[in-house]
Amino acid sequence: MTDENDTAEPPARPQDAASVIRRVEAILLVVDEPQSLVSLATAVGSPVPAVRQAVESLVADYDGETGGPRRGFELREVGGGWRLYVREEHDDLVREYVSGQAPSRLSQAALETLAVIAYKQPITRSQIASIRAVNVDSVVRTLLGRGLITELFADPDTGALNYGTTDALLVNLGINSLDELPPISPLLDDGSTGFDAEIIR
Amino acid sequence: MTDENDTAEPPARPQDAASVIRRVEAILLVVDEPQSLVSLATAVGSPVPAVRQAVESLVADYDGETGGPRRGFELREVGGGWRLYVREEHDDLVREYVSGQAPSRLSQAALETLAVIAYKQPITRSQIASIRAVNVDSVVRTLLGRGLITELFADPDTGALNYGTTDALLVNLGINSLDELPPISPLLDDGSTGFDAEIIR
Amino acid sequence: MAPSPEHHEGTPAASAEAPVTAIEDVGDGFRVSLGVFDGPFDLLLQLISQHELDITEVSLSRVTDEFIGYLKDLGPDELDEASEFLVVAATLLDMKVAGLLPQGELVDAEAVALLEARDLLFARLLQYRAFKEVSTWFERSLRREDKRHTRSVKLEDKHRSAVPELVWTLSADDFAALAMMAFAPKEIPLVGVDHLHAPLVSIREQAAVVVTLLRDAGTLNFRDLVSGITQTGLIVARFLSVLELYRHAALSFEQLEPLGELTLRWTASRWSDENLATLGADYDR
Repeated sequence: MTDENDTAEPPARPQDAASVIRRVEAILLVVDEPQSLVSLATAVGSPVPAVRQAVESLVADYDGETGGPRRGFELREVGGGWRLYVREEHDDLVREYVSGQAPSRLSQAALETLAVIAYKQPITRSQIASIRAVNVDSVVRTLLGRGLITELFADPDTGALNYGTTDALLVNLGINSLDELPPISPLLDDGSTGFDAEIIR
Repeated sequence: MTDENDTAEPPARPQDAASVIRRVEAILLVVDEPQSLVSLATAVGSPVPAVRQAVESLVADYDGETGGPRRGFELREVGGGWRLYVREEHDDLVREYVSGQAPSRLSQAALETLAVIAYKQPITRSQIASIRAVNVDSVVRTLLGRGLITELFADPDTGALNYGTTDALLVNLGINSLDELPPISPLLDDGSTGFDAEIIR
Repeated sequence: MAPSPEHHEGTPAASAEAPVTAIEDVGDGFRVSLGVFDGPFDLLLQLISQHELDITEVSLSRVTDEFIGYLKDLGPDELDEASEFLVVAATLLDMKVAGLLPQGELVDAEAVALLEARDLLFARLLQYRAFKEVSTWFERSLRREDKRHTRSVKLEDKHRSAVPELVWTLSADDFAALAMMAFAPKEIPLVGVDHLHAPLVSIREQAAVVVTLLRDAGTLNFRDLVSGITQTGLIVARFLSVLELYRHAALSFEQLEPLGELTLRWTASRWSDENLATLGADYDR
């Protein structure tokens, strides 16, 4: 992500909608991570609103909503950025062909710890442990190793590390931001007297 | 690449032109290397003539000859196979993007991961991750892109890819073979409980 | 969109208002059988959380006994389920303790404190259940997304040349030093609290001392075992390590009168120092 402009002036790009769309497509074809609108805009040399429009029209176009055929791939927004995906209905086909390794599943303990971190971040290990009432060190290590959580900062008083979730988690969940996590307060509604409800989203 | 058919019958696929095209697009989106018509036909479960027709109509479609927009990418036949390429007119855009992405020095994380691979090869990504205690996916991609490591073979049981270092690393280090890597085992003796010491050269 | 607990999946009565009559259909997990209640553990928790069952009416010691019996029968494959129960068990035990404390008169500070404590326990229980239930959403989403394929292909050669040439400055020795750093066991960093407390004493280390001394001598008084030690923490750790070793059936002890001489005897027929590695793990937190 080249946020700073180089001193060298980038070449002027045509700014009509069709050209912007083509350039966005070109970049999407070579990237290997979701690209935010800002980084797409930087890459194609167009203002963010134009790029947003280009992305929106590509999404509709690939979905067959603009008169053309529905494509075998789609443009999805995950983890705060845009990326080309095989359309879900063809995933089996692709898996047979590329014979990927089966990803190893997370244990129940890891899933629950992940849920705690996702909803209560930033959170320290001892805070997680007090909710889970078990030692969570090895589970936290697993989640770190998978890149699903990350160390955020050390508590200024105690020095304890605070953990939070990563964009990779969002990508792995297929969502675009933490706001898309299901609300869990309804689960707490009954009889949650004395509960610190506002901490829970 | 699953060239041989399994004994299990593959699921029947719809054979209308639009479905074949979508499946071909799905496969083309994920492949690195140009695909022959025969291997595309195997992948999508359709006869070669139908796949040839699908490819031809995709070429025309991406070129904007069927009423839709001209795309930022094209489908080209190279070395007897078909692959998606960024349209040539956007090459400078891609080049700028790529050069802006890759710094000329490896990060500390990349260097340490490289060291782990050098001393413990063949090694899978998850094994690296468990030593480094962080997610190493993007770092491994960087090292692969730099040609410093390479995929050696897939684990027969799990299908996980094993990585090893290349001659390019030896050249950079100014040594002739991996045997000339300085030994590091004696220094691991203290506190290396449970460590697989004999694997370390 | 609250995900319903797995136990209720696929049954028509999947809502929180599941009638108690439906309990026969749900759950193949741990069941409890009490005077006032007979059904799966999950439902019990649900009823308690809705205050439909007063916790004091439920014989907690009986739940605990049945629970331990259930855990014993769990195979290694079901460890996850067991660990899931640990939180619940801990909470129940807390409740039991709260329930056993003398209740005193109707309105006094202690009773109020007790009620507050019980509410806190409910809150903890509910919070735990909420995270447990939402974790099924995480699992579903992760599994669904695992199947998705995205474009991730190598750069074409002509573009790869645009990647700036690698600047390499490390010698082979630098590289080896880096490797050592990478291989050094990574402890999740801990904060030093030495300035706040007496230095931490490792029960494991003290156990190693006890094993060495006792295995040589065969029989020792605890007094001998701690002779010359002035640091209280060390003595406590050494005593705890004796208890831990007793748990491992590595030693027996004899004390003829209260506060009298404590005689330790090494009794382990098979003892490997590997046992030390896990010893005292309860105290690790």
